[in-house]
Amino acid sequence: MAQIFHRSTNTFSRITIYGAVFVLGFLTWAFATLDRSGYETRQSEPREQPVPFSHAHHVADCGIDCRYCHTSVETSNTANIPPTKTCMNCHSELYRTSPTLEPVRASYRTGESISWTRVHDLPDFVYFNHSIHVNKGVGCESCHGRVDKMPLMWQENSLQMEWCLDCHRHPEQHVRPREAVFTMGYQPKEDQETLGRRLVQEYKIQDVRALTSCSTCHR
Amino acid sequence: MRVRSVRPPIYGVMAEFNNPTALVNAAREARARGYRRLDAYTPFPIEELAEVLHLPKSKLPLIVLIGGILGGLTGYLMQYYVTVIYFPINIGGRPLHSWPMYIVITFELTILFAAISAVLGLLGLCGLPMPYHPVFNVPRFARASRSRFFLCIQATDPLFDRKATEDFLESLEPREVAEVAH
Amino acid sequence: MADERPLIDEELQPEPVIAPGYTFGTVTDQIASVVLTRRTPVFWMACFSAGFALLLLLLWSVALLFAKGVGIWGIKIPVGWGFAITNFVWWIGIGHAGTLISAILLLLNQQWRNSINRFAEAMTLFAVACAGMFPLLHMGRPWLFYWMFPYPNTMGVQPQFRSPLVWDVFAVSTYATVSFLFWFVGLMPDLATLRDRATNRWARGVYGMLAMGWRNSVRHWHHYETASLLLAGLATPLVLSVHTVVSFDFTIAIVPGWHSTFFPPYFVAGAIYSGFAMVLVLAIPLRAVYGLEGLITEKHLDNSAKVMLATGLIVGYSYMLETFTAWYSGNVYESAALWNRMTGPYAGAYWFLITCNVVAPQFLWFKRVRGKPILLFLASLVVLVGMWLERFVIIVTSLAQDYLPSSWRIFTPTRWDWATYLGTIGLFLFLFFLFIRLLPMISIFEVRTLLPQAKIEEEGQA
Amino acid sequence: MSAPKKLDLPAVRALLEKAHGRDYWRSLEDLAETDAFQDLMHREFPRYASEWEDGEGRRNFIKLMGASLALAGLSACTRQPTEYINPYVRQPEELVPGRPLFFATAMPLGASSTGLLVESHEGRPTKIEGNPDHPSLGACDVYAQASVLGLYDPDRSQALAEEGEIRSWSAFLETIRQAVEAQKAKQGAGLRILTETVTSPTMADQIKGMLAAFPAARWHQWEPAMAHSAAAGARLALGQPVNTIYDLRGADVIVSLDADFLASGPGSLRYARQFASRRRVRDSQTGMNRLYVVEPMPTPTGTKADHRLPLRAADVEQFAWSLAAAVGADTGGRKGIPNAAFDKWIGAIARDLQRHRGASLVIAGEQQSPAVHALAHSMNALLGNVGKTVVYTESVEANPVDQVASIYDLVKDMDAGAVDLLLILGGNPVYDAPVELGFRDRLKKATLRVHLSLHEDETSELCHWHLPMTHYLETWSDCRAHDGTVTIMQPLIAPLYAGKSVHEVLTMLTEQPERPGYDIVKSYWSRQHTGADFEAWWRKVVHDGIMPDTALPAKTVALRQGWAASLPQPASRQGLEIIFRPDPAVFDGRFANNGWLQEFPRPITQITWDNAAFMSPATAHEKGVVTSDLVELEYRGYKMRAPVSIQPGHADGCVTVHLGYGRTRAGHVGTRIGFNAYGMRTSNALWQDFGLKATKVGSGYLLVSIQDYHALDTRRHIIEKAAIEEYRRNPNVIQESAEAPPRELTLYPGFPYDKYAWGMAIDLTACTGCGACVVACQAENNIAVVGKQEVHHGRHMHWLRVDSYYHGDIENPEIYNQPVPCMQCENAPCELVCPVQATNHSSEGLNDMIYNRCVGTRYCSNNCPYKVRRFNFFLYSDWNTPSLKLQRNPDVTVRSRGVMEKCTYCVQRINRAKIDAEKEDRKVRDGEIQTACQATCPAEAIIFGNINDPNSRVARMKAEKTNYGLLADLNTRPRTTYLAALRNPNPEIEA
Repeated sequence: MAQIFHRSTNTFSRITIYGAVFVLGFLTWAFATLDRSGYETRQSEPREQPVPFSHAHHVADCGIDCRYCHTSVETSNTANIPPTKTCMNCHSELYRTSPTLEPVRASYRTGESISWTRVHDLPDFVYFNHSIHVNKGVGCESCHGRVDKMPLMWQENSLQMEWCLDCHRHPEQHVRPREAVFTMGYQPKEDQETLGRRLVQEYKIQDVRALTSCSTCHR
Repeated sequence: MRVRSVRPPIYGVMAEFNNPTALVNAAREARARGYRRLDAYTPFPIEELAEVLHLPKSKLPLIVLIGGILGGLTGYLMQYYVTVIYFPINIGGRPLHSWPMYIVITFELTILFAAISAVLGLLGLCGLPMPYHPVFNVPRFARASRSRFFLCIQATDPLFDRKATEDFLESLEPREVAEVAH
Repeated sequence: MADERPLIDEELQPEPVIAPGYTFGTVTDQIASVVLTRRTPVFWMACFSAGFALLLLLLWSVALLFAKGVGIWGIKIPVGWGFAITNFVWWIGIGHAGTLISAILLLLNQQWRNSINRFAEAMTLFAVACAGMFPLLHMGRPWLFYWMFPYPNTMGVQPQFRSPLVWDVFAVSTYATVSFLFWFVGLMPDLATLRDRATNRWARGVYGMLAMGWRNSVRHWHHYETASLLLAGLATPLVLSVHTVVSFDFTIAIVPGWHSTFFPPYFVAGAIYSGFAMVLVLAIPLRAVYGLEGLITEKHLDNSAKVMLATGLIVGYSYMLETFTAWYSGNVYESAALWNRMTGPYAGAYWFLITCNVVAPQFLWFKRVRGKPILLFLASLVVLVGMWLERFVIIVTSLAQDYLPSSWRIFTPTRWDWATYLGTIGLFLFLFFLFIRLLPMISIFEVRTLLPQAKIEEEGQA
Repeated sequence: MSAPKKLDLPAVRALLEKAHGRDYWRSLEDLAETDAFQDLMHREFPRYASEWEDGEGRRNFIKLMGASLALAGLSACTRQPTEYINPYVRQPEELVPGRPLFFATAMPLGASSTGLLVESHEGRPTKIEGNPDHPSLGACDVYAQASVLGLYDPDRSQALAEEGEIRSWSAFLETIRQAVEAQKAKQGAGLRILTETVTSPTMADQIKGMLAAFPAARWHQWEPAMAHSAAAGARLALGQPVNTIYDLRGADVIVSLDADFLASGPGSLRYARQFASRRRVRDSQTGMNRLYVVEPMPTPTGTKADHRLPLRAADVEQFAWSLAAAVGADTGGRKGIPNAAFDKWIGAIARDLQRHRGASLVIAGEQQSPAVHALAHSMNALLGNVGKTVVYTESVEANPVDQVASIYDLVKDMDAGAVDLLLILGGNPVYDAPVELGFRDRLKKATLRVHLSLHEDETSELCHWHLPMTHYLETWSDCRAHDGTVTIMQPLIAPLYAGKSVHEVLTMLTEQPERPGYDIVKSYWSRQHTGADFEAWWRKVVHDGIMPDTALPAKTVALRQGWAASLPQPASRQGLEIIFRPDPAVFDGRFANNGWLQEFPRPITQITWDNAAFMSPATAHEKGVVTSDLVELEYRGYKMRAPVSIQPGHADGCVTVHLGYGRTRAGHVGTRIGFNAYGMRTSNALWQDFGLKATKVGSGYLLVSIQDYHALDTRRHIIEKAAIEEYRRNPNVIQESAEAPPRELTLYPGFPYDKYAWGMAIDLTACTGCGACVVACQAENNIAVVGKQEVHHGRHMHWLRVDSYYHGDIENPEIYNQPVPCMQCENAPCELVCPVQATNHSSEGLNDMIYNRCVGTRYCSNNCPYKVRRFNFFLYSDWNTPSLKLQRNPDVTVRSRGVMEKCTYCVQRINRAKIDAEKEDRKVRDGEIQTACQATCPAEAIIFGNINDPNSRVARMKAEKTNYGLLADLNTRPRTTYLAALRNPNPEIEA
């Protein structure tokens, strides 16, 4: 009988078989990475806004407190996107002619609300409550990042479940004194571990079993 | 074995026999004559040949055992890690580490890993896949997978001598003797 | 494996398993010709196209299922599982015979298996393929099936390893993989044969690749024998475990009529029962059409029939036991469940299955019946129906009437339940006849070993 | 099968005789094993095998669901599309985004109203709660609970139309002004106003104003399901149409003469609570009131009776005569027709009443004849109950008239062509007016017809102008409670469509300029409450939802001597008796297009999406019919086809039909379902009459009830019950019979629930089975409506159901109601089998269900012994209709297709309360969290709370000796437990 295959097929066929193992491994890795990629989460992707509102300017330069606009952050589940009225409190005086602010003035005139692009968007089946986090010493910065360094707002963290769980499992690594909740670029005075443990006691933060119960966030 | 500096001109010489008995006897003869680099090709397994050619015991069982143990450990540890460490959740009031519940998957993974390592082991030990092999150059070799029985003395054998070996094989009254090109 | 006892048929060894007059050559030619040279018979065409038609039905109903939801089936609260799981259990069960023949009989050194194990294993693969679809199809959101597997995900949540459904996932996928590997390893030498005998160069190429350069070297055979023994050794506990695990789907639950400890042996026996029935249903026409009576002899049919009889008796015994424990336990719910089963809405189905599974096989006591392929064929069909009904009755009657009578309701299948079920039969036929056409349906090299010529005359020793 | 086996009564009785272990049963079909039953049972591959595929089925389904193939479902792991946020331009001060606000208002219904606190999310009313300060005591009935869906009903008429052509309000104003001008000349002689019963002072004032301007004009009132004969009865016995109010707190013995005072009619919410408060048996207090009920059709009140006697409606009157005579009340020496059924009772009941002078009460049913009401008055008078358990006041109605006469006059005038301008303000007379008046045809003789209504209905069809009316949640108005207390109704939302309120329409008729409803109502009250503090007073009244001291003052009335003499002897009693009753769900038909109410399983019968001809087993046997047969009802020459439903405990010789069905123009949900009983209802027999013929004309009608027919074995621990005497003798009687395994009987360490441990206790003695909880749950938790076919397939979605069981003989069984929410088992069987951890236990012992994790294997439901889990077999939730989206509770996920769902103890409420508590650094107070079902329960039968706190109400209830777990013997350790059903039978009768 004559040969059917060329010599090279030997090497080739071995590679295909034993290579399969590595291919599978690679695919798993690729999937896991893609799932966490910025493309998937839209992490650190500045969003276009009808008005190029700069947190950097308002927070860092003007030093306006978060709560001036996000009024209900301490009382409600939503932090509240400020009504046009809030903008006009200042901008009826400042930059009253600036063309970039025209949409705001228009909205105030017509009563048509400004349609902001949503930056932090949790799935509809996740029930996040700002007030309880803020009251238990979770800083704005912990989730939203250095807002005072963001000309246009972007999503700092992945907002994926494992990211939420990380803090719900180890609150002591993230909590800060209540008075520091709204400060940007906060540095713990002492070692975070010890401070964290103390605050968890002090603020009566629920135990991990409660924090990681499904109905804490899903209903 | 002695390392041979020059690659022999041919792979070896091959004799074709009609029935298993003839082949077995021929193989025995060849061993007796001192040939060591022998291989026999038969359309079905013949245990006697293994004895005659003094093949070492297969290492496959060991490989499978290791594979099985690995599988078992993977199975149990995975479950333990997930239910006790990774995300401990109260399921119907059962303990986090409810080992009786883990038996099934542990068992299944043991079998799975063992079986896979058995097959890969088999291929490895047989040096497969090897679609190209010199013996296929012998035209009549196709019958090895049908009804004929072949004995091949490889050129790498210290006693190998193209002429002498062929004569020797002829002396075993085969149907035919052929040279096996590389 | 107490139930395998009748298999070991002492006087089987001396007398030849296959008809006299065969040589290595003729055996090889006859089997290989089915694939390589002989013209495709009308029978094949018919069965294949029938299978294909039903396969299309399957695709249609599955498309509708995905588009609209499981509501197109008759399932409801409280009967959350209907045909889907019934079919799942049924198909898995059928699969078992293949592994049993190839693995357990190999370990038990039953040579007669050699000429039926190949297509029995193929049957296993395709049955498992059909079975494997249902756990996926029956899900409300099948596009999330991968949540049943542990994998690195961003939710930080993994499968719930206490759930029998997850056990199923592992058991069935393991079973499928191992059966495939076992089957393929068994094929390698025969693929080599086809490679060497094929004339068409494409055929040679494909078979050659699949054969991986197998060259019947004594060294190959040496490892090969060990490998197949090891695989058989692994497959044996596996096959027993698979249906045990399937039965856990029911025994772990608290539903009266499900929650009992003897389900595992009961299910395994049932599986082998239906499996051998399927083997006969396939073997009897095939040997006739391809003239393989010489290779698949009366002996094979007879032995398979005996296995059916044995397992059939075990199954019958299980029915008795089920009833007994329900009564003896004095448990209100259990006894009520059994009573409902026998006299309630599904009494018809129940008594029909009893007839199929317990009464019908009794004819197999008679050699005359076992000797008549056509009778065996019919008996096997009856058993297949019976075993399907058994699963249906176990699943549906138990759910329809469980604890709170206020929620009792009767399951009524829709046309789509039927379509999906028939569809999988189509898939099975489709795959099986593809196999018949493309691969040797009988293990050539193992049959060779059965020939008298294969014996080595010891005269050479002197 | 053998020859068709009909319901053979003797056989059934025999069956019951020798029935051990099955002295509880679900239905007669089951007991008798009739063909209908057998057929149903044996139909493994039945005729409606593929209902949903069938055209009709599909249409219904799509109509309700909008079949959408949203495969994406609740899967999180896909890239989120960009969303936008539109904040307020000027944000209202009191509004904090994300926190609901509650506004007080009231829902008027007939001559009463229910006080409400309506939950509003960013201006969308989403959920109705009761107003505790209101006479309705903070409870709600199914109508109030479902009314929020009525607001968002996409079928509400959205534009004003003239002959079907869309018009503007100004166009209408023009027309109407001309018409009114034309009337000026003849003093309004051609002007007619037809309203429903009016309790609104403002509206009454407006109409009176009109009448002043047009002395010759007429104001007619018609409402089909009013207590027409109560007024007549009062006139008869007391000489004036007074309003009767009961106080059950002081009543030890109550006799209900076909009165469903616990579940329907004015004040029923208050009465239910008062009644329950006298029945709550605790270790401390084991006193119980006693209730006798005589009624034809079992009602929730009937299920609570200690002694219930099924009597034909006419026999109830005879019973009343005999009882009155036995008590010694003034009956003009008249006695009831002797009747073996009740004669043996009369003496005992009479003695029981006399033993409790001043602490007893006789209640006459709204639908009973004037004579019965009169007799009740005279008995109460004699027993000295007046002023104690009975209080008389002026009528709550602004203008109490004999509505039958009123509508009769209108029809007469229309027929005579005397009506130039007819304003129909609300109501649907074409559909529900007495049939013999031929309203439909005579209406056409009115020259200009204007109809103001929520829906474009049967009446609108025949009117020139249809005006869309505002829903009461969109309206400024006022109304009175059953005791006269006024509530200012404030709108929760601006009118969704171009609707106007009655008040606004009425002003259009006058010269006055158009004014918003707010001004109209406020200006009226500013005239009533003069004084500087008006603004403050007004703000308080609106805020509180009640106007202080507006309850009508008690009125002393004297029994007319010899009132009985004038009464005629009963007329012929030939043939069957036909009994008309308002439907428990769609009432008089006005709620026909409300999906929640249509799918609401009627108390006791458990029927949904239909009305039926209810009859007793004996009557059915005599007529040779079984449930789901079709009979032709013939009465006074009117014919009607109706499906039969055999109702155990129904009186023999009579047929009960429910009004409100057979609508021809109700909307997508309510059109053409059931049969229209108004088609046989005549003005001189509004509620019951003899002379009915019923003949079988068919069978196999698809009558859907959510409970299928099955027998129940008492060895199963489902309903634990005892007579109060037994309990007094041995308080442990309940717990001895329920075989709960001891806690320590386990190998597992078990999980600690140290902080909170939520639990629920349901008092079966208090529960009337009214079902308000079912609808409340549906509203709170965004539960989908699935439609008749799907309910028939066993796919209804109610998280909470009220099972009903019968006990005893079929003529007059005891009936038990059992609300079944999720038991939140500590050893939850469902969790163990879920392959993806979609259901598991929270640290506070909740059996969480995570919809977005569920893959839909339905294994959990299979393994749930209580079958409280519900599955989305299709995409049931309506993801398309915009108006329905507005109704949704934003705190609860809207479930998609292929997902399991179930009761969560309203975890959204738990979390809100917990977060608030944590922010204030305290623990959640007892009663701070009320589940939706608990909040609405009139009888306070459902109590939820933290069982770790020994002083919580729920913990104390669970400590009671009557506390038991459903199927506790399975060791599922349910967190929801029940207090056994206790009764207080009269030993005299028992003996």
